[in-house]
Amino acid sequence: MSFILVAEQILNGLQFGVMLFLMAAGLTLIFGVMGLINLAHGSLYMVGAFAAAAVAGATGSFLLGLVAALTAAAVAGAIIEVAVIRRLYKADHLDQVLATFALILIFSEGTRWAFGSFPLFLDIPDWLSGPVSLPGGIQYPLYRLALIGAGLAVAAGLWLLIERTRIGIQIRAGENDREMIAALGVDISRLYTLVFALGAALAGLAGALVGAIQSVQVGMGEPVLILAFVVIVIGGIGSIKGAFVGALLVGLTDTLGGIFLPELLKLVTDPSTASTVGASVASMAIYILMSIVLILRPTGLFGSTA
Amino acid sequence: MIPERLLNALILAGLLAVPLWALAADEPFTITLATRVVILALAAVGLNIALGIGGLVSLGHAAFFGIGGYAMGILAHHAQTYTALDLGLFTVSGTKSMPVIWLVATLASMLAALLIGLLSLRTSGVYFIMITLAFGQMFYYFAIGWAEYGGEDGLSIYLRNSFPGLNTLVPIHFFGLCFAVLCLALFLHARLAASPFGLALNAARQVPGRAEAVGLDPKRLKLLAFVVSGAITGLAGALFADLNRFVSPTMFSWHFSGEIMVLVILGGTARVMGPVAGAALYVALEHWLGGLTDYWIIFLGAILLLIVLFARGGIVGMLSGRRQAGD
Amino acid sequence: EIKVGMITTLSGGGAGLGIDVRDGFMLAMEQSGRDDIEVVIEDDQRKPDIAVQLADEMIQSERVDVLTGIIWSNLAMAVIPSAVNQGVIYLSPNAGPSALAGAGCHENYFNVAWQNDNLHEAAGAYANSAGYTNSFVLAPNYPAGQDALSGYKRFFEGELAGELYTQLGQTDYAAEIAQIRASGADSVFFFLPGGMGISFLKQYADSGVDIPVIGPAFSFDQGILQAVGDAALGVVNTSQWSKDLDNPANNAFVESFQAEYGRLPSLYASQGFDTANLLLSALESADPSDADAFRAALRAADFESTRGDFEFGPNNHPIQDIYAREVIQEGDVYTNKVLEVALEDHADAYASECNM
Amino acid sequence: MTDPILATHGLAKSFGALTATDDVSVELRPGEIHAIIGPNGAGKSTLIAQISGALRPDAGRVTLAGRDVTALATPARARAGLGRTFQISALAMEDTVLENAVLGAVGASGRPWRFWRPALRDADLRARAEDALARVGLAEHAAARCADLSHGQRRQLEVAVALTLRPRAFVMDEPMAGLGAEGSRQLTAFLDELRHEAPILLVEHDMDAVFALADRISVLVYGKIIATGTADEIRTSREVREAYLGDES
Amino acid sequence: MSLLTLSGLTARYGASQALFGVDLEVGAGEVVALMGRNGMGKTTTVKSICRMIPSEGRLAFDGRDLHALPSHRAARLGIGLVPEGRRCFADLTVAENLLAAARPGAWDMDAVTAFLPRLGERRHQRAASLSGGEQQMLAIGRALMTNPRLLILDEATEGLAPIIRQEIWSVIGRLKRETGMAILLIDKSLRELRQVSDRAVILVRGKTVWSGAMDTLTADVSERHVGV
Ligand SMILES: Nc1ncnc2c1ncn2[C@@H]1O[C@H](COP(=O)(O)OP(=O)(O)OP(=O)(O)O)[C@@H](O)[C@H]1O
Ligand SMILES: Nc1ncnc2c1ncn2[C@@H]1O[C@H](COP(=O)(O)OP(=O)(O)OP(=O)(O)O)[C@@H](O)[C@H]1O
Ligand SMILES: [Mg+2]
Ligand SMILES: [Mg+2]
Repeated sequence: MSFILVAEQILNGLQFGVMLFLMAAGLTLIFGVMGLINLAHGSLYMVGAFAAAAVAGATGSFLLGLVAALTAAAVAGAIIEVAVIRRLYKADHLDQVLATFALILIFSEGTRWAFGSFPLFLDIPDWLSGPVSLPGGIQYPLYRLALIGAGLAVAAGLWLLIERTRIGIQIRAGENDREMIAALGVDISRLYTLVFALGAALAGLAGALVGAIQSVQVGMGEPVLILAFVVIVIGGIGSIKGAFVGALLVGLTDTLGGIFLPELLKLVTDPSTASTVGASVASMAIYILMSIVLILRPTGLFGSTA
Repeated sequence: MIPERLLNALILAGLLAVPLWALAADEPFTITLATRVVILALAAVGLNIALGIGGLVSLGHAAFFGIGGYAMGILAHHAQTYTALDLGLFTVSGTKSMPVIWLVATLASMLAALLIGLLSLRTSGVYFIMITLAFGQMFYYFAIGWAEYGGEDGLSIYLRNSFPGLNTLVPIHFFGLCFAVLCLALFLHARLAASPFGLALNAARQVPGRAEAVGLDPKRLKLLAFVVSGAITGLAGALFADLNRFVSPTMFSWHFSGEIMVLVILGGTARVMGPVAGAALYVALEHWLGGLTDYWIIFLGAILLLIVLFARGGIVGMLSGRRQAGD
Repeated sequence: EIKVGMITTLSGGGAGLGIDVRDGFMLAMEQSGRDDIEVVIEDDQRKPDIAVQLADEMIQSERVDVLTGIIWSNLAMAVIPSAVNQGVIYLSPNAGPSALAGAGCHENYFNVAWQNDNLHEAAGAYANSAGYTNSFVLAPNYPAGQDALSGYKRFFEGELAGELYTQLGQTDYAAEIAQIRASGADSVFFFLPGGMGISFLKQYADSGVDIPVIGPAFSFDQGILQAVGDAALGVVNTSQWSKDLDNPANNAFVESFQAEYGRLPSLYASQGFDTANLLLSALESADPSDADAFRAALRAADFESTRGDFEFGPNNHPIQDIYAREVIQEGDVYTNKVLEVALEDHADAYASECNM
Repeated sequence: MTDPILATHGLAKSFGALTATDDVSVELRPGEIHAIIGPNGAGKSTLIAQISGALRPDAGRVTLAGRDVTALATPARARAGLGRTFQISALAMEDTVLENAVLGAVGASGRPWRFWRPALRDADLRARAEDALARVGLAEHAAARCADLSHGQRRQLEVAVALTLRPRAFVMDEPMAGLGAEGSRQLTAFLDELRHEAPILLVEHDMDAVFALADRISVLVYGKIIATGTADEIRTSREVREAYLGDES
Repeated sequence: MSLLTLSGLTARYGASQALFGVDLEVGAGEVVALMGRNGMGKTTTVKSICRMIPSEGRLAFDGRDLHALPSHRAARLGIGLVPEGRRCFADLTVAENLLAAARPGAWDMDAVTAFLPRLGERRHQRAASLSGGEQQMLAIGRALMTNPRLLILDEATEGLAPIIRQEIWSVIGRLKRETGMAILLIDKSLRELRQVSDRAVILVRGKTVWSGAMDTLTADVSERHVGV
């Protein structure tokens, strides 16, 4: 196994991780701030991808598609928050689970009703397509490099927003005590709608960016949703930093596990068994990672112990 | 408002009356549907013990459901193909006898619940939800890759397993059997909830510190609840496999865990009859809405949403009006 | 009055296939002009337990004579064995798991599409004729995926540059593509149905790896080609049917389907259409109440198939030509063009294990 | 002098750089109320946590009736005879007053593994619980939901639950907190009685109560005991006035 | 004209009613003590004023009906709350706690840290790691940052060491003297209340039973209704 291949796989893992971070950041933000387990987060990812595909298809512009994805997901998020979630803040967590589960059903089938049952087309724009050569002779798709860049930029922006701005401080204060921050004159409902829309927009952005290299189809949000949950739990719920580290860990584990586990097994068994058994173990790898992390650190890597 | 006891009796009576009517009207499928309700309710009763009394929000109960299902599938498969089941140290032959299968399914899921519980109970809250989900997913992917027993295709058992004195192929017999098991489980739940153990578990959920201070060990209480819960859901899995005469990895999928949880919440968390009411409504909706339009799932979602928004405490809570703290 | 039960996937991510099968089937029903056939259609949500429940409903309540419609192998495995054992005729419009073609075959089970391995076998045969000697093969890690790779290897005579099983439902193939790039293969065979194939092809096209790709028709079908776009152009895929097959039945089918539904028919639509026509042809000469006669009439397969010649082998699975097609662009639309026959009068590998 | 029922020997606990308790040795003798006072953040609750088993000390030992319980976990210490109340009421809010008290009895019985007999129909458990409720004056509220109790009633229930354990020693963290003047007076009178049943280690900021009740007072400042003595000795200590009392009383 | 007016205010928690008719007025610049035994509805009254729970009856601030407003709008009219139990934002630093509440006005970061120097010294420390007394100061400083016209202090000295209690009382005294801010005070120490308050209102079972100037509150009345 050559150095180039290993380096390329690490890049792939990073890129996957950065994309997961976009999903996970919104989820962890919403959970941290509102204590809400939002199963419908994956639906917002799907909304973003469909909006991007529809608009890019109609206008031929990928950038307009991205804008559409952000807008559509943010608007959908705001609507969900105002129409449903807001009525459930005082309710049991479990009611929120049921409500957001119901939202998944509505969104998935609603999308299929609106866009039909076949996958949509969304492609990489010309100016970002094709491979580039990196130092060391690695051929790497430009678009994936752009994804890494976009993800890191969002991560930095989000960190600044949460840690350095007054809104961020108020959001974190709301995390600690929602009633109290309202009693101090902060419009917490608006702040929540904003946070929800922001989280949704991040999911929508991820959906659109990933949609260009994947299949834009109904149900595309669910596998990512599970992964995003794994990420925020590994990182520690509510922690943006945790989500970032968790996302990279999961991205790398998933990518490298699928490739290197079968190779490792080939050392001890015949190639065909190695590839099936290796693939089975690899599909469990992130769950194994997560249970190990939680068994050692029951509140994730950067979770508060409360 | 109907008193909860009366409501409970009505729900059970209804569940019994529908298949009896179907028998008279010669609608065997309605009996099958009722059996499905009973078995899903049984799985949810299992979860309700962990979730309702113990506050253990497990999103991995499909693991036990699947283990129960595969216990049935594997034993019956070996009996059907006249092959021996190699357990490493020794081999056993398969069986088509339900009591034996139930015993194995229950024991296997108890063992799994013990292990998963021991590891998972180090965490709490959302972390607990996710770690149980992780264990469920591990089983799921394991089953998909388990070529010996069909991998993702699963295993078909051509004939339903047997129970002494009954012809399980007759729908109403099998229904009666499942219904009896459900009644036992409901009775167990009711007794458990009122027992010293239930009281202690309930307190361990609400105020673990207090439980410790009076000499109780919350972790052990929760672990035991988790094991009992897993065992019941495992038994339901074995019955479900027998209902379908088929097992597959979907029994392990997180959708299933979610669905079991939805049944509990829909019916009313921690209420004895909640799972039954939830399962009955869910299966009925799934069945009747399906005929209306291709996009029926939108309506299913909308109805669930309306129930959460306007019926606090699930169906049983809404009808009985008895408030529970936290509703 | 004859009752047909159709259990197929009409909701969720896999609904496109079920809808096409249904639409193709119903088109043929309509064209037959028979009003004594009732078709009961139900959505299985792609869940095996729901499919089993629906089969019970169809058999116990609706008392159907014939069942059909299932798309996925795992659902087929859940439903078919018990249904055919209860005396119902099952006509498969899509899935053909090997277990039901070999030792598990049944006189009441007819496959009107293909045995699961068929298209992969044809891909192997095509790879030989195209002169490839070193293939990289990949498929998801589940029984149909394993069948696919063994099907390809059964006919491919060259070496394997690599063999990979991916995760079921995987969406990112960067890691696999990197392996392919490093493997030194001269061809790539992949079986990644549905969204997995779209993702793979888009990412492959963008990676700059230019090793030619071969796959079964599932990733190049009319329903999803538009979503793959340019990335699919020029890829050779294998199929028992193609829109441009020139025979009267097919020409009429393509035209009437487009007129009725406003879209081009897909592989699945053609299979649904053929299934219905097979059924109709059998009903012409026998009644389902006479099971032996009806089975004989089905086995005769006396209907005009959209794929030209069609007959059943001893295990009630098709013996048919399988073509190599190439993805082309016609105006705005991506579609396929037949290149050559990859395997002629091809029967499946399991027929000999079947003794009915 | 009689042997102490409860004693700590050189307990020490640090959180990172912060030493919360530093070589703390206190004794609780039969029949006495021993008050621990000290500024906020002095380490009083940390000390209680180490005695009750919620926190593991870095160094030092805890003995209960002469037995070393340092290695025991909280539930085992409770079973060994340590009854505690919490600074912030820790009660099962969804349950009734009686159920909360029965919970204590279940814990005390050491048999929470009975799943069959309803707890409220168990004569032993019930008698124990009702007795404790009667003693704190909550008998007529037995059927009330805990969530509907007033603050003061909750504090009484806290004590009742500890009573069901029939402990050998009580450890109470600010039982007067949030009680009004009248409530404090009532609780003071009650604790005065209770000391004859089992001695009480009392952490409290309410100086009226402390001076009225305590046989001995220890003053904890920055994790160290700086003084131990009778109420009068403490009241007049200059060191204590500077660190804690200020110019009050 | 009085700043805050409550009359016939009722409130309930779910099924159980907690307030049965509270009458209370606070004039500009006035310090009013709200007294009563445990569970009589003092905190509930405060929560109603701050719109944290629903209530009925007359509830007006500066002539505006508070019932029409959500919690944050009520606060913006100029009601600053130091809640029962402090409720500082535990994971935020002292400075962030203050900043989260800041509204334009004379009380800004500099003014508050000058008034409460301990907060300046602890500026970058997390609230969770403050001592109880410092947390109490922070809660007061945080309320000041909203530039209130009425400051409500609910049990601001509970659970504090006597020496720190004295410090808090002196801060309240300074606020009264130096700013002329209206203050609504709840505390169990009658002695200190008598020293700083102009008027007193006594609640029994959710109803106002007595109100008047502090110096007209006789030992007899307070013994009967408050227990001291
Ligand atoms: N888990 C912890 N991690 C870090 N520091 C802690 C922890 N628990 C307590 N401390 C610190 O230890 C010191 C002692 O705290 P403790 O709660 O024992 O004080 P206390 O004497 O009970 O105060 P009060 O009278 O205000 O209740 C404080 O400075 C506190 O911040
Ligand atoms: N969240 C709640 N749910 C139900 N009842 C409550 C709740 N909070 C308070 N109560 C009840 O409302 C009544 C008034 O309580 P409130 O807290 O206003 O009293 P208070 O005068 O502030 O007493 P304290 O001096 O103890 O703080 C009490 O009977 C109490 O039990
Ligand atoms: Mg303390
Ligand atoms: Mg109060």
